[in-house]
This record gives sequence, structure tokens and C-alpha cells, in this order.
Amino acid sequence: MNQLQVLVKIIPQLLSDGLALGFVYAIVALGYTMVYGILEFINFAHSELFMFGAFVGTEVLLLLKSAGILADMSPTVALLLSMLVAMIFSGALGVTVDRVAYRPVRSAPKLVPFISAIGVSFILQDLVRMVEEAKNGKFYLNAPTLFTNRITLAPNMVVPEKTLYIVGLCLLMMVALTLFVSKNKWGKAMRAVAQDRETARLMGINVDKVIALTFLIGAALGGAAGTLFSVQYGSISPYSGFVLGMKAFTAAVFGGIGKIPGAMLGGILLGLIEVFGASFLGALTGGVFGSEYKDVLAFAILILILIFKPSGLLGKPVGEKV
Amino acid sequence: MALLEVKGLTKTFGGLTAINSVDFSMEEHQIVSVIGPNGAGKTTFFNMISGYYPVDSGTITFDGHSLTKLTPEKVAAYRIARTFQNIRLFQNMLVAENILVGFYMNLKAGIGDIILRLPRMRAEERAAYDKVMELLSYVGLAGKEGELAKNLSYGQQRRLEIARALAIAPKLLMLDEPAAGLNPRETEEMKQFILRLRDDMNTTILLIEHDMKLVMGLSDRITVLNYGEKIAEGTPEEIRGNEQVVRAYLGVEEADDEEDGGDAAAGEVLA
Amino acid sequence: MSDVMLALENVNTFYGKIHALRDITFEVKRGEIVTLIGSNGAGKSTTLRTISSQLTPAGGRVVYQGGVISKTPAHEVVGLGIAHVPEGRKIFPALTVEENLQMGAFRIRDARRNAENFERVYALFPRLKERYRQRGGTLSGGEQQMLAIGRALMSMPKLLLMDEPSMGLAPMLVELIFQSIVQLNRDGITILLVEQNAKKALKVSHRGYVLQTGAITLTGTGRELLRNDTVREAYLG
Amino acid sequence: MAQHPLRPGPAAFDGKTFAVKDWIVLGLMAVVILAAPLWLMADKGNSVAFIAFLASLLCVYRLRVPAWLRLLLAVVDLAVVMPLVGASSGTFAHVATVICMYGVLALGLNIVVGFTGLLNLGYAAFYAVGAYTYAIFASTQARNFMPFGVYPLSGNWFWLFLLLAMLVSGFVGFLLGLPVLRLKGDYLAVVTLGFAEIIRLLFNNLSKPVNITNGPMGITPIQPPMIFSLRLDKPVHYYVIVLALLLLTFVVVRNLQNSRIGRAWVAIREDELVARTMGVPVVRMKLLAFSIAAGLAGMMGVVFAAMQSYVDPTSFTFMESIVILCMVILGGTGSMTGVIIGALAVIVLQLQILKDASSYLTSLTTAGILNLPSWLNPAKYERLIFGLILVLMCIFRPNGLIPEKRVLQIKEKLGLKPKADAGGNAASKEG
Amino acid sequence: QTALPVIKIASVTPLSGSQAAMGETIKDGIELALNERVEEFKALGFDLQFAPQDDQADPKVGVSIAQRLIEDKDILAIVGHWNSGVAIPSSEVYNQGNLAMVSPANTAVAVTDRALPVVNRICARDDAQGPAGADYLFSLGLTSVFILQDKTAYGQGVADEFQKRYIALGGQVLGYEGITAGEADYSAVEEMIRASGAQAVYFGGIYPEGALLIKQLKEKGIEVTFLGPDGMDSAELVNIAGEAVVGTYYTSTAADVSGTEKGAAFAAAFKARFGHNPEGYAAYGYDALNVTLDAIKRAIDANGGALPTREQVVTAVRATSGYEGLATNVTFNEIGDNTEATVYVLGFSEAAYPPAVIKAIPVAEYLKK
Ligand SMILES: Nc1ncnc2c1ncn2[C@@H]1O[C@H](COP(=O)(O)OP(=O)(O)OP(=O)(O)O)[C@@H](O)[C@H]1O
Ligand SMILES: Nc1ncnc2c1ncn2[C@@H]1O[C@H](COP(=O)(O)OP(=O)(O)OP(=O)(O)O)[C@@H](O)[C@H]1O
Ligand SMILES: [Mg+2]
Ligand SMILES: [Mg+2]
Repeated sequence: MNQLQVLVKIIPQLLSDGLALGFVYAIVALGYTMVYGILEFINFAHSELFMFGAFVGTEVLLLLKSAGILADMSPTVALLLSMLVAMIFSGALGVTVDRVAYRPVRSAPKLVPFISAIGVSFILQDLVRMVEEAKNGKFYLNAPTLFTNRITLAPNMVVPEKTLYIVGLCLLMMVALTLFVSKNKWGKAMRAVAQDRETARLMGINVDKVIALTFLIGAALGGAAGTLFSVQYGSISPYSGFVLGMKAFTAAVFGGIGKIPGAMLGGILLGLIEVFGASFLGALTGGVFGSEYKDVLAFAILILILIFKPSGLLGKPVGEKV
Repeated sequence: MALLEVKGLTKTFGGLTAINSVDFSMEEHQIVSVIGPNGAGKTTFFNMISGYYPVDSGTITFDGHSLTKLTPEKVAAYRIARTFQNIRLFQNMLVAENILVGFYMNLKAGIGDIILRLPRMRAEERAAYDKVMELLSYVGLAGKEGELAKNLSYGQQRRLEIARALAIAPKLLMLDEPAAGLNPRETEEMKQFILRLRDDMNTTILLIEHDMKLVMGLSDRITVLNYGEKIAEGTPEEIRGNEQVVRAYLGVEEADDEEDGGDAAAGEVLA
Repeated sequence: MSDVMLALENVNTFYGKIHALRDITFEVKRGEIVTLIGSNGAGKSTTLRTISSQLTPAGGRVVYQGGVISKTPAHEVVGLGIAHVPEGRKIFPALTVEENLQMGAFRIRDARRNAENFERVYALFPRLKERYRQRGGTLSGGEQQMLAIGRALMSMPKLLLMDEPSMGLAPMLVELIFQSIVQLNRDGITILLVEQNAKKALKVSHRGYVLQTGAITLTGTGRELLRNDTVREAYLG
Repeated sequence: MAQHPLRPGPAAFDGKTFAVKDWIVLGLMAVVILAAPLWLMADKGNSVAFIAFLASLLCVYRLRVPAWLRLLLAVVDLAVVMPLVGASSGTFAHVATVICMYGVLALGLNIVVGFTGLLNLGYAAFYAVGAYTYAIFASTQARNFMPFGVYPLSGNWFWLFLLLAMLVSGFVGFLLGLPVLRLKGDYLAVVTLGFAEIIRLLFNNLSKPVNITNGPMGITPIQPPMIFSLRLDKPVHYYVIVLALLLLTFVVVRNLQNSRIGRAWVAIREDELVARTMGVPVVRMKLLAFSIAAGLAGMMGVVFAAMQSYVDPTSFTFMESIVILCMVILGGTGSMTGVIIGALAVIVLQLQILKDASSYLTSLTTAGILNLPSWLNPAKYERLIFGLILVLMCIFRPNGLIPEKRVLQIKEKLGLKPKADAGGNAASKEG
Repeated sequence: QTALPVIKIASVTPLSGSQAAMGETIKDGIELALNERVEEFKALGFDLQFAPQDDQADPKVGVSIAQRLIEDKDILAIVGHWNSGVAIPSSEVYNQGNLAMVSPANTAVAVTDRALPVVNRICARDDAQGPAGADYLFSLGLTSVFILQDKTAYGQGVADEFQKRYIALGGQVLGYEGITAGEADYSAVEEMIRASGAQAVYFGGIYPEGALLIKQLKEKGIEVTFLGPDGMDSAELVNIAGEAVVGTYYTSTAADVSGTEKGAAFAAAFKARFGHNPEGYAAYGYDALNVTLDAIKRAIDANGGALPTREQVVTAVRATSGYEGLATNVTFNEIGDNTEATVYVLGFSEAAYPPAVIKAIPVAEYLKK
């Protein structure tokens, strides 16, 4: 049978897998985009906030398990509970990181916060590792299984229940965030601070508070995504944030950095491109390029899109008026 | 032949017509002013000549060459220089370096000369440096060459911007509100300066300004824009008497000259 | 409470090593219009920035309504009723006209008041109303200046600091601005004005101060200064 | 401004007069400058002495004495003391070599990031291109696809490949630059990141259908440089080669910086639109910056391949680009001496100080003096400490170790006397 | 107490970064073995010391460390590395310094094929382990396979050797794809496996990705027989994959260590010292160190009880023959490969580590090509 024909059969399945991955990217990308939108700097440590959230969320689940409650609990409640705790911890960590490592360098040259963030990223990775190792003797965690059902959505499309939860929860968070930023005056204040911090102060805006709020939200979302990630894929290590962070950041740029809907679109597209690219590259190129080229494909598409739309999919070119 | 010739120039932003089929021309060695209410399209007019905005329709011809489709660097190559309404300096470069950037086109050293620092290149640099010092003292910034541009006060920055524009040895110099932020005395100095400039540098000057003293005092001709359209054109006297211009822009001249030069010691001298 | 609204006492301000203000002492009384004049680089803008707490004085203090505000963070100074129309307009370029105005009203929680303020600003500058959805950065210079003034008014200030409000405005609008300054003052706003158009400014001012290389050299009523030879020679042209 | 009789050294003293305190500082520096090299010569394996020696180089740089004297001291230290030490201590020669290599890389990246203001997160890609260019031909790898020629090429080709790889990498930089240079700010950063990943993945995957790069297995062994039949494969040999390349690079980049090209770069960084209005051909200048930087990285890639005798894609990851960027920013974006010091600081920290410290702690543990549980094993926290130092440096030296300081180079270069301020514009009277 | 002459052995493995877990367990194994023999060496008149190093899985760092090590005169041998990519350039430096290296874990053929006198390894080469896996799969009657590998030197090396043999045996390779290590979503290749209809999956790579693949394949309901190389040999495989691990296999040069008496004692001592159970590579580390120390001891003897030179140690290590170890017996051939290594096939019948040994295949036959 023709290889392509075989692959066509699995398209629905790939679609659901790609979406699940894409939504995780999207939520993490939101954290990058929010901080970028306001401070114009790449919060390199955001992937570590994600990772931290994953650890906290997983630890909560493990705690429930070892206390023997998990089995009697509705898995939805357990998931929501662990997510909530993870969001609180990650959010708090995000604010702390901002206070300790970014605020002091806010008036420094543009790239300095970026380097500071790299430093924070190293520190967080090894700190989490140290704590986990001291606690468990090893530094990676495996999440307990929460959902076991598999739901048939369509022929050839059997989706694990947890994937549905992930997609649903991610959607919910995105909608909430979009509403917050567009309807609330704090949302506008974020944009004002982004453009001109000095003048924002003259308007009576407490710039540090606005920035802290941004970190709180971004990091909390990262923490939530971490928990979902850990539940979906089953295991997490202090170093899992890095690759995912790089992808999510790419997704944020893809969509138009600083734009919240852009980050979502970028994340989802990237997830789909990766999954479809990995499956179809081999067949389409007669085996010359296989799934190991999926990232090449993703980055190539990114570069092409940026060449033709230099401010990302949803970004508007900001024409200069002199 | 006119040095700068603009025909039917039009630019719209969304629903707004910022420049509406404007015809304009000026001769060499003239000083021409463009005036008009806020938002009339004056800066937009400059921006189109300098190649910042693509032209929607119409043509721009300079010295026989079409500028209509050119990018800013190509426009600069025809020796058209400008300043900006909101000052734009290279903030973190020194005052002298700001001007040296303006010399870019005048310097001929190739990359080989530069890497090897050949005598040819050194001589050129020395000449450039002398020219910088000359320009700086010309605009009254002598001694400031080693300061960072951002540390100058507003008025000093304006003058530096003009000096930088002069560095490209412009045939046409476009000044967007050069007297904004200057006090009347300084404005008067600026007026003298611009007049001198035309003769010393042998250049042609196109000026946007809201200060009528300045405009009336030095313009050969004046063009008035309102809502993107040219509503009047002529010598200062003609413009001053143009009813439409008075209504749209100048307003009724204030009966303001009542000062009687009273006693000088009225102020309490503190220091 | 005395009738002195704002007092600077021996204020010294630095930019790094540059000593921009030297022992500045002056006061603004409640209900006054006071003008600062001085040539380029004299330190006028620096003075206003020090008052609105964008800069912290290295010596001396700024007293506002009896309280020292030299170390109060800038965003809280606004809450005390001081609004600053900054030099160079400082519009938020990517926000619309309306959003820029909303930012000015950031600390006003009363929605009805806010609506009134919008009306007042729009009445003062109808152009802003026409353009309320345009992005601030694409406005013309003069339109931006209107927006900057309107934005400051949105915070319902008791003390308004204006840094060259007439800069870049067409002659008719300049007239309008000075008329509005008088009007605002009649409505109860105390105004500290920095202007290059010294003649017009001093004419509407109760008092004025002359600043020279960071120090105050002359003071008097608006009328007195207008007649002062030094002032006429140096600033009135 | 009161002029000091001695040359005003960069940022050494800000005071206007030479006070007693300054004489003391000068004295201390002199002692360090003289003592440290002697100490290191006497005890060639002592790593404290090595660090003191590096510190003495900094003192030389900061010393407020005539330029020729500083130059002389630096030449003696770098070209006499260091090779002598390196000949007996490969470790120090190796560390010094790595410092110089990253010095060149940092100088290159600084052209793009520091001068021109374009964020490049994929600099390691060009380094990789250079490394593979040499590796493929100086090993048996080329036999897989080259129809002619005898491979491996001998180490005598090394010298030609320095140039060749520079051209190849420069050209790759140029190609990348063509479409993407109209991107603004961080969009460019992401494209360069993506491009570097593509390059790395290609090197990792191009073992099929034709085996060009040998994929993840990497290429080995690679010929070391040779002069006639003399193999230059000792650490000290590499040190001398790389030191020469660093000096050469420094002079070339400095000359570029002090020219219309260098000024155009900075103008683009400051305000691109205005630069164009001044007639600066922005696209050409950006491409030039990109290509020169890429070329320098390519050249270093050749040295790297020869020195390691092994290249594989894991040496050219995103992290590698980031580390070079750290050097540039920590050293002082835009400042040439700064970025070299940045390279020195990062490398000495990573390869020398952290390693020494953790071996010391480990030896305490094994000797039973210190009892650390496994999760506190010091070797595990080198990265953590490195991260901590990054953050602290950012906070306490936000402008870098040696911040960019714009001085009127043109005046210095022309040997013009600083003009005495005619007292016209008062600004220098201190209060 | 007069100072005894020092003999230092260094371990070089990644202790930080994402591969630290593997590096750590090897280091622990080495450390344990070394500690057991400190007294023995003291009796011989030497102060035996341990110098663990972190190569961060980075070739550059590896070379720098190598440079440091060859200059520390007390170091007589090193045990390491984890990544072949680090071992190869580093060993060039050891060779310059005549420093013997015994590798517990580098399987790439190029490690010993360069025939450096200092380089030895106790584990099996890719071209032994891969073919052994192929032989076994084929013997199960599984004639179609889908090959995955993680695009590292290790994964690709062993997967390619597997493929060669499998095709030679007449098996059908229905797909060959690379995955990215460090990611968590492998659904695309899993769906391809489903679509290909292969009976078995061979994964060239290590357990973090392997375990996820096993788990996700099961969750997706894709029924295939899973086989991997010794990179899968870790208790974590079971922790991550859970019940899904039942029915999967891996090949390894180490048998179930805890089965033997010696092994049980090792496991207990390990647990007591480090607080957690040893994993496959810990035993390799343990054996590698003992091979090294035995050789040094012989060198001391040959040297009349005095401190041997590095050259003597290099010769002595290479002469190792008939060593009987915990995980493997060791006899080095002329290029430093272990001719006595055995490849075991292990299979999970329940979700518990270690799995049972199903078959033992001596590597000797693969080594003579
Ligand atoms: N990029 C743009 N997008 C939308 N509208 C624009 C843009 N640029 C200019 N405009 C509008 O076009 C009109 C003309 O602007 P322009 O800056 O040319 O005015 P101007 O005559 O220079 O006024 P001023 O004297 O106040 O500087 C203004 O109403 C302005 O808001
Ligand atoms: N950010 C700054 N950094 C360093 N020096 C500055 C800075 N801003 C202003 N200065 C210096 O401080 C002095 C006072 O500047 P200021 O802006 O207050 O002058 P001004 O009176 O407002 O002048 P203008 O009429 O030109 O606006 C000037 O000499 C100026 O060079
Ligand atoms: Mg204008
Ligand atoms: Mg000012």
C-alpha cells in the first residue's frame, strides 16, 4: 500500500495530538509574549517557571496519592487543585524573580535583563534539582495517572480523556486572559508601560506593580501549563523546560510577539506543524528527509513567514511617523 | 528650471487625506516656507519628499530627477537633508560623531583602506574632523564635540540636528520647525542663522514653522496648506493679506505691541 | 494650610555629574500662574521633572501642600494632584487618542467624573474628538501637543506643570492655549508654566522667575519681568 | 579640564588631579604587574598564580602610563611569559587559547550586537560552518562524496582553510542576511536562532542520503595544523596561533570601528531611519556587519576543529550562542576591550575558578573534612553558581565590566591635541 | 603520620545538565568501588584518592578537563566518559598525556577503532549490541520492525548496526525515523508506527525518551514489541512507563546484578552510601574502576612496589585479562575492546526493575568481523 495513503488515515489522530501539543505551546507562549509586550525582553527563565509549576503540580498529585486520597477523588478536581497550587507557586516565583533579578536591571541597557534571565534560568534548574534530589534522591518526577478513559471522537480519532481536558482548560485560560487585558484598565496600563515607562509614571501608574502583575499572570499560566504537561506526558525533569521554552518562544514570535492572540495562534500552528511534519516529511520526500527534519521544517516556515510578514502572523507593522 | 517640482501629490491614511493633490515648486537658492494649521499635512509633505511614505499619486522631481519612488538613502544621495519635528539624534553617539555620520557619503575610503588604515584614509578622516569642528562652531556648539548627544538640552539638540543635516552638503535643506522650543531671542538668532546658511553653504531651504516672525522675516515665498490642500501661495506680504489664510491659520493679529519699555529695575535681582 | 501650594527649598539636581539645578528656591501660591523662563539648557525642564519626582534632588526639598514630596514616587505624586505635561509631548504612540486620555485618568475611579472630563477635553480640543480612534503616534505634532495637555487635564490636577505647551502649535492655537490656561486657572487650577514664548506667558502670569544655568537670577510679577531690561534683552528678542 | 602629565588611562581614575591615593593605587598595580608573571613563571602549575597573572593583565590595561609602555608590558606578558608557562602547563595554555578563541568570537558578535544593534541568537551556526568546513576536508570524511582529491588534506592546508572558512561562513552570513535583515529587533533574534537550529540539525542529519557530515557520530580525527612537516598540536602551539589571530582581529575591527563604516553601524543601532536619511546604505552596512562577524566565527571554527580533532553537532547548540552573547554583554556591549574581558571572565570562571573550587571542595569531602550529601556534591552546582554570577554581574555592572565609552577616536587617532576649552560653554566647572 | 604517595583516579561524567542522572550513577559506582579499596592500597603504601569531574556532556568541557587531568601528576588513570562525543576528543588528550582511560559506557565504534593505546572499554560496542538485538527480535519471529533513534551518536550508532543486521537476516524495516531527545511529545512517530503495521519497534536511545515512547504507545493502543539497547537499563524506565513496560525488552552488557551474591552486596552497599538503588551503569562504573585498580596494582608489583609511571599503567590496563566482575568479565583485545563482554537480553514480565535475563549472547563472535 502507498505510504501516503496509509498516513492519510491517521490525519484525524494527528490533528488531536497536534492540538494538544499546540495548546501547551500556546499557554507557555503567552507568558513570553506578555513579558515581552511590556518590557521588550525575552524572559529566558519563563521555561523554568513552567518547569517549576510542573514540579509543584506533580508534587501535589503525588501528595494526594500518598495520602491515599487521589483514588477516591474525581480526577477533574485533582487536576484543578494541582493546577491551582502550581499557579500560585509559579506566580509567586515569577514575581520574586522579577523583584530580585529583573527590577534592579530595568534601567540597564536593553540586553542586560536577558542575560540576567539566563542566569535565573540556570539557577532555577539546579535549585529544583537540588531540592528534588535532597527529597527523593533523584531529580525527575513521574506524574500519577489521572485519566484513563479514551474517547472515540470520530473514526480514526481516539483521544485520551486528558487531552480533551488540556485543550478545554487552555482555551478557558486564553479567553480569561484576553478579556482581562482588553477590558481592564490594568490591561491598558500594561500597554502604556510597554511604550514609555517614564511617562506612564507621570500618569499615576505604578509601573513596578503593573510589571509585577504581568509576571504574576504570565508565570501562573506557565505553572498551569506545566501541570497539564506533566499530566499529559507523564514525566518531568528540571531540564524539560528548555526545549519546550525555546519552541514556545518561537511560537510567540511566529504569531507576532506582544500580541496575545498571536501567541495562541503561533503555539497551535507550531504544534500542528511539528506533528504533521514529523509524520509526513518522510513520505513526501521519498524517505530523504524523515521526522528528524520536523524542526527544520518548523523553523523554515517561521523564517519564511517572517520574511513575508515581518511582524509575525498577527502583528501589525508599526509604521514610523517622524 | 525649478529645483524642486511637485505635481498633484496625494497621500491618504485610511479615510484621511493628509495631502491632497498639491502642486508646488521652488527655485534654487530660495527660502520657501510651508505653513498651515496643525495637522494640515506639512510634515507629511516633507516625509513624502524624503522617501518615508510611498506616494499615493503625483510626482516629485528634484533637479531633473524623479524622487517619486525613491527610498530615503537614495533621496539623500541627491543631497537632500532634513531635520525632524521631534528631534532625532543618534542619542548615544558623541556630538562630533553625529556629524561624522552625515559625512558618510562624502568619504571615499573603501573597506581595504579602512582595514589597513592607509594614509589616504587617514588624510580623509583628518579633513572630516576639521570640517566637523568648523560646522560645530558654525552652529554655536564649539567645545561640545565630545559630549553625548543625549546630554544636550533641547535647544542645543536642535542646532546639532541642523549641523548634522549640513554635513551632507545639502542642495536642499528641509527644516521642520527649527525654532520650536527657542525663545524669541534665540528665534531671532535662528533667523539670522538660516539666512547666513543659505549664502554660506550655498543651499536652498524649505522650512516648516509656526513662528510667523521667523517665517515672514526670511521667506522668499510661502505656501499655505490647510487640510491637506494648498490654499495660498505667494510672498510674505501677499500671505499676510490673504483673508483665507488669516481665517484658517493666522488669526486676528493681536494688538500686542503696547509695551512701553517701562522701568528696567522692576524685577527684583536675586543673584 | 498656608496659601503656598508648592515650594522648592534649595533644590539641587544632578544628571550623573552634571549639576543641573543649583540651590533653586521658589514658591507657587495657590491659585497662581507662575512662569519659569530661561534660555536653552537653563534647567527649566529639569525643575519640572524634579517637582513631579521623575528626578530626585540630591539636596534641598520640594514641599507640596505642606508635605515633602521630593522622595515620593512619581506615580504617587500624581495622586496628590500634580499633573505634568512633559517636554516633547511623550504620547503613548501605540495607544489611541482615547486610550491616551484614559491613561491620564488612571487614578480617577469615578466613572461619571471621567465622562465629564472627557467632554471638557474634547470641548477644548475638538480635533481630538474627531480623531479619538487614531493612534497617538501618527498624530501631527500639534495634535500631539493637544493630546498631551488633554491627558494631563484628565487627572483633575490641582497643580498643573506645563513644559512649553505652545511649542509646535499654530498661531491661532497658541492663542487658544493661553486663553485656556487662564480659564483653567480661573477654574481653580494652579499652574507652573515653562515657556519660550515668554511675552505671552508673562502676560498671563501672576509671577515669574528667570533661570540661568541652573540658578534663579531674577523674579517679579509678570508685568515687572516684562519690563525688565535684562529679560527683554535676553528672552523677549 | 586639568590634564594629567601622564596619559589619561581609560576609566582608571575619574579624579582630575593625581592624589596620594592614586599614587598608592598605581604602586599596587605596578607590584601586581611585575610580581604576578614572575610568580607564575616560578610556579608554572599554580592556578592561583595563573589567575593573578590574568588580573595583572587587567592592571596593565588600566594602568595610567604612556601607551607604548602598556603595550610593551602586554607584549611581554602575552607573547613571552604566557608561551613559556604554556609550554610546561598545557592546562593554562589551553585556558588561554580558549579565552583568545572566544575573544575573537565575542569581537565578531560585538560587531553585530554591540555596534549595529542587531540581536543575533544563532552565532554558533557560523562557528559550526567554519569547523565543519575544515573537519570534512582534513579528515577522511570528504572521501564519501568528493570525486577528486586525497583526503585527509595535510595540516599544511590549515592556514588556507582559515581564510577559506572565513569566506564560506561570511558568505553564509551574507545569504542569511539578505532576506532577514529587514526584520526588526527580536524578530531578527528568533530568525537567527531558527537558522542556527536548522544548520545544526542539518549537520546532525546529513549522513543520509550522502554522508557529508557523518551525522551525530561527528568527524574524527582531524589533522592538526602543520608547518611543513612540523605538527602543531600542543596546547601552546594553539595558543600562539590564536593569540595572533586575536590581535589581528582586534586591529581590523578597531580600524573598522573608527571609520565611516563603524560610525554607520552605530548610527543604525541608534536610529535606523535617520541613518538612511543621512545617506547610510543600511542594508549594505548590516550585511557587511553580519558577514564580517560570521567570517570571524568561521575562522575560529577551523581552529576549534583542529584543536579538538573532533567535531559534532553538540558543540554548536543554542547554548553556545548564548554563552558568546553573555561574554559580549557582560564585558560591555559595544566595547571592544570589554567583550574580550567578558570572554576572559566567563572562560576563567567556567574552566578555571569553578572547576578549581569544586575539586577543592571534593578533595575536602574525600579527605573527610567536609561531609556533603550527594545532592550537595559541588561539581553539580557549577552551573548554578555561574547563573548566580551572571545575575549579580547584571545587577552590579549593568553596563558591563568595561562599558562602552564613546571617546573621540578620530581625534585620538589623528594624534590631535585635545583642544583647550575656550571657556565658552561652561559645563566642566565642577561644583 | 607521614604522607603516603598519592594515587588519584578521576571519574569524568556529566554531573550537571540534562544527562546528569546517568553520569551520577556511574560516578557513584566508581566511588563505591574506590572506597572499598582505599585500605588495600594503604597497605601497599599508597594514598588512594578519588577526583570526580563534571564534563557537562560537552566535548569542549571534556577536553578542558582532560587537559587538567593530564597535568595533575597524581592522576594515574581515569574512568569515564558517558557520551562518546565527549570521550573521543578527550581521549586524544589523554593519549598525549599517556593517561589510561577505562570507559564504562561508551559504545560508539570510533572510541576504540582509533586504536589509541590508552583507550579501553568494558561495555559492548554498538556493532555487538545492535546485531545482538536484531538476532533476538528475529528469533522471536518478528519479521517487521520500525526503527526509531534519538539522533545522538549513541542512538544512531546502535540503531544503524541493528538495522544492518536485521536486514541481513531478512527482516523488513518498515520505517526509520529520528526523534528529538528532550521533548515529550512523540505522537507523530507513534502514529506512523501504527500506520506502518510493524510488529516491533527498535529504539536506539536512552530511557527518558524510551520510557515515554513505551508509555505513549500503550496509551494509544498501539500493540508492538518494544526493544531497546542498554540505554534503557534504568529503574526509571519502570517508574515512568509504569505497567506499560510489561512485555518490552532491552539488551545490555550487564545482567541483573542483584541476582548474584556479589551483586546483592553491591546493591546494599550502594543503597547504604547513596540512599538510592544502583542502576545498570553503576555496576559498569564499579567494574571499570576495579579493572583499573587491578591493573595499577599489577603495575605496582611489576615496579617493585613503587609508584608506577603512567606508561606502565597504560600497559597494565591493556593487559587486563580474565577479570571477573559484577556486571561483566573483562579481557581487553589489542584495541581495548572487551572480548568477554556478554550481551544479555532482558525482558519485563512485570513492572519491576530489574527485569529477568532471557538470553545471554557472548560478544566475541560480533567482535571478529
Ligand atoms: N501615519 C499616519 N497615519 C494616520 N494619520 C496620519 C499619519 N501621519 C499623519 N497623519 C495625519 O495626517 C495629518 C497631517 O499630519 P502632519 O504631521 O503632516 O501635520 P502637520 O501639518 O505637520 O501638523 P503640525 O503643524 O501639527 O506638525 C494629521 O491629521 C495626522 O494626524
Ligand atoms: N538626561 C540628561 N543627562 C545629562 N544632562 C542633561 C540631561 N537632561 C538635561 N541635561 C542637561 O541639564 C541642563 C538643563 O537641561 P534642561 O533640559 O532642564 O534645560 P531647559 O531649560 O529645559 O532647556 P530647553 O529650553 O532647551 O528645553 C542642560 O545643560 C542639559 O545639557
Ligand atoms: Mg508637523
Ligand atoms: Mg526644556
